[in-house]
Amino acid sequence: MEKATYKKPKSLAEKEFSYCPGCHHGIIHRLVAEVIDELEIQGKTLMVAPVGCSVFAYEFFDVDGTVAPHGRAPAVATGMKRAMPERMVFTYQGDGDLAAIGTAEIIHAANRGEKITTIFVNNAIYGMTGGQMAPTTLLGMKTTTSPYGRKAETEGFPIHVSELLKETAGIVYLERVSVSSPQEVIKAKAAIKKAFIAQKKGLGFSLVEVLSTCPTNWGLDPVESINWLNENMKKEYPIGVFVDKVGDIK
Amino acid sequence: MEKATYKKPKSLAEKEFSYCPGCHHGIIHRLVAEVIDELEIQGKTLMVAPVGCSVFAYEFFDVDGTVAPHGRAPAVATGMKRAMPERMVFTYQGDGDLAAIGTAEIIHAANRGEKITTIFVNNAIYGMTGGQMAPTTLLGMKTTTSPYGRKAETEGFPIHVSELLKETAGIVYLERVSVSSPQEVIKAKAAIKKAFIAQKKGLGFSLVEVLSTCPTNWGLDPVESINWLNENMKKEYPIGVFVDKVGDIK
Amino acid sequence: MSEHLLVAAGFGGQGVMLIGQILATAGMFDNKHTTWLPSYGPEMRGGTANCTVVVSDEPIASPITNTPNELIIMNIPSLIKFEKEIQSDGLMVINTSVVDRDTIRDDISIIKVDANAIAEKLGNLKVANMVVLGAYLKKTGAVTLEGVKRALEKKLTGSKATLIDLNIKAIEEGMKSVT
Amino acid sequence: MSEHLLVAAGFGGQGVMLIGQILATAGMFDNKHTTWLPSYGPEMRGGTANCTVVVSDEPIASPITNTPNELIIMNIPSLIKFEKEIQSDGLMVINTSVVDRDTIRDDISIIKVDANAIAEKLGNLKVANMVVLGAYLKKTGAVTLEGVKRALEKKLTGSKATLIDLNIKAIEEGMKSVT
Amino acid sequence: MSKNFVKIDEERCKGCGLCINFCPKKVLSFSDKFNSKGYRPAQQHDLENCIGCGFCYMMCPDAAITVFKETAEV
Amino acid sequence: MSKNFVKIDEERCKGCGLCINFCPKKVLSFSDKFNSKGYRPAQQHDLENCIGCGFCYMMCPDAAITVFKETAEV
Amino acid sequence: MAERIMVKGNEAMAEAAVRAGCRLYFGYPITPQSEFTEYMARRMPEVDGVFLQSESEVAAVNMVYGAACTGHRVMTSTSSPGFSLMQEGVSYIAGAMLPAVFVNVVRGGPGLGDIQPAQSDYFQSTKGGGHGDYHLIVLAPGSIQEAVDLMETAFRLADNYRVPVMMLADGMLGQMMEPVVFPEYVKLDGINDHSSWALRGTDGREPHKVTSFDIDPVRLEEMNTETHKVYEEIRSKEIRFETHDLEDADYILVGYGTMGRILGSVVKMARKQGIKVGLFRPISLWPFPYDELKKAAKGKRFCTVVEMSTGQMVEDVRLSVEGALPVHFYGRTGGMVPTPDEVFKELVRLIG
Amino acid sequence: MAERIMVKGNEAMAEAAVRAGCRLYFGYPITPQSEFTEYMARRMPEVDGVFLQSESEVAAVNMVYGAACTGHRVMTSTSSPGFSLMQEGVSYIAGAMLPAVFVNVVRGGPGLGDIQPAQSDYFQSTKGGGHGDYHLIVLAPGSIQEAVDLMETAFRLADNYRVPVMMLADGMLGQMMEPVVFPEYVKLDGINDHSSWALRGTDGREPHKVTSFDIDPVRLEEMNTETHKVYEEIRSKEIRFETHDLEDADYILVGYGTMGRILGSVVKMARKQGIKVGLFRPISLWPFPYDELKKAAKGKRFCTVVEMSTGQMVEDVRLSVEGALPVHFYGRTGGMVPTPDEVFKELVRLIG
Ligand SMILES: Cc1ncc(C[n+]2csc(CCOP(=O)(O)OP(=O)(O)O)c2C)c(N)n1
Ligand SMILES: Cc1ncc(C[n+]2csc(CCOP(=O)(O)OP(=O)(O)O)c2C)c(N)n1
Ligand code: SF4
Ligand code: SF4
Ligand code: SF4
Ligand code: SF4
Ligand code: SF4
Ligand code: SF4
Ligand SMILES: [Mg+2]
Ligand SMILES: [Mg+2]
Repeated sequence: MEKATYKKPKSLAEKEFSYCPGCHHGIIHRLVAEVIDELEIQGKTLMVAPVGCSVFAYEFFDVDGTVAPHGRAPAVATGMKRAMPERMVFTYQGDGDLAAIGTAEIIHAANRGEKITTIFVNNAIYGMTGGQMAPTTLLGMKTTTSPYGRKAETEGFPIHVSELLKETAGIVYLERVSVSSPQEVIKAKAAIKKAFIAQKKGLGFSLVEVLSTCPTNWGLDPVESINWLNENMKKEYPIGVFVDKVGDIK
Repeated sequence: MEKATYKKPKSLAEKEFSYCPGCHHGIIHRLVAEVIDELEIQGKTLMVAPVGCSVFAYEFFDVDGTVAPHGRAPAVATGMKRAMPERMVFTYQGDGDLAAIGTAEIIHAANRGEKITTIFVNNAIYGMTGGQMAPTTLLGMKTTTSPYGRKAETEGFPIHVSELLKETAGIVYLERVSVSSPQEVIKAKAAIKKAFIAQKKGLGFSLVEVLSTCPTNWGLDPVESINWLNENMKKEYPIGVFVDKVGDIK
Repeated sequence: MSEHLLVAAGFGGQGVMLIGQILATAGMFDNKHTTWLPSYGPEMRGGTANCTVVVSDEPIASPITNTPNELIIMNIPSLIKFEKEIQSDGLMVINTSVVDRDTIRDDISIIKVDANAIAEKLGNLKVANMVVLGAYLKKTGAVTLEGVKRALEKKLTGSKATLIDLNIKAIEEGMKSVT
Repeated sequence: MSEHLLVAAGFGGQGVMLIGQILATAGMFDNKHTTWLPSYGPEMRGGTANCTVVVSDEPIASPITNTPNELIIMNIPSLIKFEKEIQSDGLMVINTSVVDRDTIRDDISIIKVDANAIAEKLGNLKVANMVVLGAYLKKTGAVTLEGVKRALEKKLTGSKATLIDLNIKAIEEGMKSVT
Repeated sequence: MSKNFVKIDEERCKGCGLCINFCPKKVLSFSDKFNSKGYRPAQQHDLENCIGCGFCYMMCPDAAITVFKETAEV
Repeated sequence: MSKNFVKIDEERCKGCGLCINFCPKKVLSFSDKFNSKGYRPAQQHDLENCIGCGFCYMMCPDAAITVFKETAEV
Repeated sequence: MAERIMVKGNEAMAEAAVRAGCRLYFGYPITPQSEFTEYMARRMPEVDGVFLQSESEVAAVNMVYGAACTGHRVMTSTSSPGFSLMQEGVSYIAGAMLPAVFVNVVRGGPGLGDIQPAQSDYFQSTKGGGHGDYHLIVLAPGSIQEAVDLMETAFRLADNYRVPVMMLADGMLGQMMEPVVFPEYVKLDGINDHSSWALRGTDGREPHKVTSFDIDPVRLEEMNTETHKVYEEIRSKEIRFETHDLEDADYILVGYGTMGRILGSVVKMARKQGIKVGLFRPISLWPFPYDELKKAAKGKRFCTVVEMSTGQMVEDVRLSVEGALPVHFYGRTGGMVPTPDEVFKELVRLIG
Repeated sequence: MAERIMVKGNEAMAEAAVRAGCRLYFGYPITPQSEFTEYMARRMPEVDGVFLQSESEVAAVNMVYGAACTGHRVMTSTSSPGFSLMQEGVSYIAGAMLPAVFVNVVRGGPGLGDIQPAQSDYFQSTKGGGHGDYHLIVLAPGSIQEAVDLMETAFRLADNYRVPVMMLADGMLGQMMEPVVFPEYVKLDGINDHSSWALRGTDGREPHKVTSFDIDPVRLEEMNTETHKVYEEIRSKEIRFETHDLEDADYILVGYGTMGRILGSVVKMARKQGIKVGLFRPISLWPFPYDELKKAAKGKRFCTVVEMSTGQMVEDVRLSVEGALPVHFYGRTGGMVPTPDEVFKELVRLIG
């Protein structure tokens, strides 16, 4: 007998995503929702959406949620978690949000070992506002605010969030993943799950960086975008586990 | 014939320091002034003082200077340097200023490889405001806002600025020093000199972290403070060169 | 009509913004008063998008309107959203290649263009927007073809200049399609 | 005087703030109206510091004054700063152990206490401030000694409670020093 | 129809083509029609060869796909 | 007085004692008097044994010390 | 119980907040309010509350936002530059209609200014230092005792209306000590039942969403309109002020906060000399007692507003009296506090 | 030269700034002003200027502070939430008396709000969103052409008075395109000679110090007083406004920015129907044309203020007319723009 083996997870709301065709935000949302379902924490979870394309994320998950001011999701989540220590709290943030304006908040949440989880979506660009340079934008990459290609001399270097965060003592799980193929999707989900488990165990701060596409602002179609990510982003931002103080699960 | 072999450097203003007796801020000021004298850049240098005990630093150096909002000296210095690229620009910042509220600004200035120099005075406490916990405060240390001793569980861990900054691609000179003995003072001066030379050569961002005392808020006399620094701070914050892209000088 | 209050609406990538800009710029060359104002939907770039163009003989008070008298409709959500707002006796130009349903309004003029098909015949699906613009111009005469040509020259510069002819061709085909 | 507008000034570590707090708290126990207001100099903690204490039979409008009628002076910069401000006929209490110069004012009463010497005799230099307070109280009777004792009990608690007696002794010695 | 097949929610689908690209059996393709947003949704044109691997589901950014797979009752 | 000696600016000095502590020759000590801020400044009590090493200068947080050292004219 | 305790304003306000049921404090040190933060650091662990020193005021206000989302009593305190940094967050909190309490212990400005008392943040507090149409309820205590008493009011108003409340103090109130009687501990049961909207985990119910955001202007306007209905209700119900010697007065002095207290002395001095002066002291600065002041001013010769600023509240006074009598202004800035004497002299000068 | 070009408001303002001699731009993207930042990214390298995208608006305003310390023409642009984040920096810039230009392309608020046009940052801009007594000169253009023309004025005022200047635009002005004629490039020689105070390296002269700080309240008050003398001078010299059809009018419409332009249409509609309405459009919002509006309002039946807010400038209008005639208010919020029709209807309703 056939059964729906793969289907939209429960924790995902009915509302259709507002993302552009082929944008990885949707894949990542689904993975988070699957993890919430599997850990059976839907009723206990609070989420903090950022400003960015995923500003509507608080409507896409069937959990209590809010939108933080740009970059401040880790502080908002800290306030929530301290008020409700027995709840699961996660933030979902883009690279402009987390690695530019929100630098101080993410570093200090990590350093405090705040018992929250952050899903960090790195697409090397400001998606929502129309394709401006992010701190993560690759050298040479043209964006609307680096129209001649990013130059280290004037615009600085791509910032490596996971490499920075691994230096904070409060982080207990930190991995960089991608969702560029079904195999990677499976790994990404495992990483997200481990990050949530770290929080559930009260170990400290956990973060999963997901390399992601922005077909619209990269000016590529969804499939080309994945190729570009594989060829360029993975070189600058190598996939891997940076911190794992969780150990084996199950 | 005897000659004044060691005397107050020219770039130091006549104005008496406002620091407490035995506070290392004064030693560090003098070293910076000596370096400015030796590099003959007094007339070409702009300085940015922070908010903190060294808020008056802009009056203590005989160079053009201003006070930045708390934590924002690297941004202010960036604005100055971009406007006057041929000038030397340095910031002088405490650990509350740089490692708490100013986290984003210092990381991004470093990552951009902004051609400025930062003197970072780490005394593990908020001096000016009366001894509150800084991000750099050691575990177990009692301050007015960690009255029961800093606990990692609630207040997080001491933050390691140099270890974080070494992960940014734009930094060309980064060293942690102390001024707890004449020998260390000599080393500290060499580090500061190299940091300024890095800027002079237009290589990128340079920073010297100086472990420093706060006798007043540590509740110790100046000599005890030095002992405490040697025994405790150096364990948490090991002295050393983190980044050196300047190479041999002279 | 002495004042054209046009909303051109579709989804991102269909070129509705360009329709508006060409029209407004042409208006300028025709020495009319003219404004263009974009509006993006919640779907950021991939979702719905529309712009309002005013072309008028008098100075324009507001570049925004809740009650356009002209519509260019490039997809179904736009149809649903804007058919409620158009003034009676207004004009609606529909790209039927994408919009395969009818409007509920019976008090307006309607022009249907199978713009994608026409554009495909021209060898470039991207100029479907110009086909629709052509149809609109034929019906309204809001601006002169001369103005439109100058606008295209302003807009398509550098390597894109080679596309000017194709765009004009598309506009002409659009005009022809209105009978 | 029915209203005491006192400024106690010195450098950090001399305990001028404590003088003020003990006085104000004693005033409270005496059922007077009373306020204490600190002020720190630019030298943060190590530099000058002073506080203003008002003890009054009436509700206090302002805890701040530019023209105190009483001064406790614990170092030279404070002398220079505040001697200009005191009302004529006011009272100045000077710790001569540190302040080895005279005031320019000749229209006020002056009490000199060699407080450090007296305190050292008591075996603890730190209570020089209480010696000065004693001298002040002897002259002004601003608050009762009973009130001061209760204030010390409030302030010195826990391990510091053992110091209460020493402080009272210092106050008494200070009182004696005024002839 | 094989015992394995997918259902694609045409209205959720944005026609990104990722499912089509990653389907190992190439049983998916774009529809000829537009959905109400104007996208050409994906469809399963080959009803025989789906293996129920779920790759399409995993890559779908719009949670538009449900995969039905023959399952041994356990 | 030896050819090496130090001058201490009494008004700048805050009596922190670091120079005294780090002087290898122990030629420095606190004065009996207070300066106008109320600090006891450091002084050179031993006028013979200063070696002009500059340690006191290096450790002085208030730039209060000038060190004079016999120098061979070159 | 009703014991009088000699206590610093900052610490008194903090203790009052604890007694008002606040168990969540997020803040960042800044003179002249640091004792507030420090007190909370000592006190919160004693009552199983949360104290967290944030990395900045920007983080602090956002932690407050997060905690307020859960509907628990939460607060922060700061001083002028710190409050400026909070403006984006304050606007979000107001926009999302979250209850929270802010304390601003105002110091001399602008910029770094100094650490002495000032009243130059009146506009920022009452008109909205952040972007968008919103209001804080602003309460200005005139003494430490009043600050203590108003603290529970502040939390209650925040809870009742889901509007952030600001206690506008100044460096004098924060730094001075005077005898104070503390109220009893408040029992919170039910007082702040925010279960209908707060984020606490769905546990089966429909998800709650807290936001100041709606991409659709039609719906955003509806949200704004809802909020403004609440503001109207507050305007009609929550006016607070105090008057002295007004009935037979020829002249009115108007001042808020500690200045109101100093003006009290001026009134006494003047009355002793036979000058008929009265005092009008607004306690709620938003909503401002426009009508009440207008009524009070009827038939008076003039009114003089005294502020530790170059003149901010004076605009609201002018809006109240609408030209019905002359409105004079006397101000000191930079941390200078007008003395009763100098204000009295100014009054005499104005009477001419 | 006098060619008319079809251009987006954001880009037109940016180009005007370049022509006004601005060669330093620091900013952070935010809708609906991002095209401003993007334009500068393309344009500054062409004129050997500096474009730098900062890590945040907090950093941007401080980069502006730093560059302004050197006395060169410098600017930033943002939209509402971004400007809230700049408040501390703005207060420092004002306190240190530095010349700089800000552009706020206002959107719906409070909080995240939306990205549609609004006017709800009036208070923040004109009364001081940051702490302390300070002012920005605030200019509100009604059309893209006016924005272009005012841009050089903005830089000139900033230079002349050493006061930061704000161009208060809105999402409509930023996003729309209309034909514009650009002015010539300004030659800066001497116009902004700030060598007497700017930080450029001593090169032998006495060091210059730029600060908003003085620990001594006496000196800080002196600084404040100096600044306020400058503000008085600006108040007396830099009032800007426009009127239409006022002489014989029975009623006055008051609105600023793009709303002023919409009211222009309402006046026409009304006049056609024989209703005598005139328009008063303040262009400088600070200094506000109090006296001029008071004079203009003399003898009129009423005045109606229209804003895309719940009513902010209306307070300044009330302060102008001081009860001499009724002041009505009509507002839309959340990004809704009142149409000429609806305002006209409201006018008719009020006439009764
Ligand atoms: C204070 C503030 N500044 C700027 C913005 C505008 N803004 C919204 S989202 C965004 C960047 C989004 O980029 P990212 O975080 O990378 O998310 P993405 O859209 O790429 O997923 C910016 C700058 C804002 N809303 N608030
Ligand atoms: C926005 C803002 N927040 C807080 C303060 C108060 N403040 C002044 S200095 C300081 C901390 C100083 O500590 P640190 O940087 O370590 O310097 P130190 O005094 O120890 O040398 C703080 C919190 C301020 N001036 N501005
Ligand atoms: S703009 Fe980019 S990141 Fe945003 S939804 Fe579209 S593709 Fe995704
Ligand atoms: S408080 Fe500490 S850091 Fe500040 S001057 Fe005194 S000793 Fe130095
Ligand atoms: S389940 Fe596998 S085989 Fe079947 S359609 Fe999806 S990707 Fe293709
Ligand atoms: S992956 Fe999903 S959205 Fe994309 S084409 Fe396939 S079904 Fe449609
Ligand atoms: S120079 Fe050397 S020996 Fe002489 S006083 Fe100084 S530390 Fe002592
Ligand atoms: S080190 Fe300097 S300040 Fe300290 S005691 Fe010696 S001379 Fe005085
Ligand atoms: Mg991004
Ligand atoms: Mg410090």
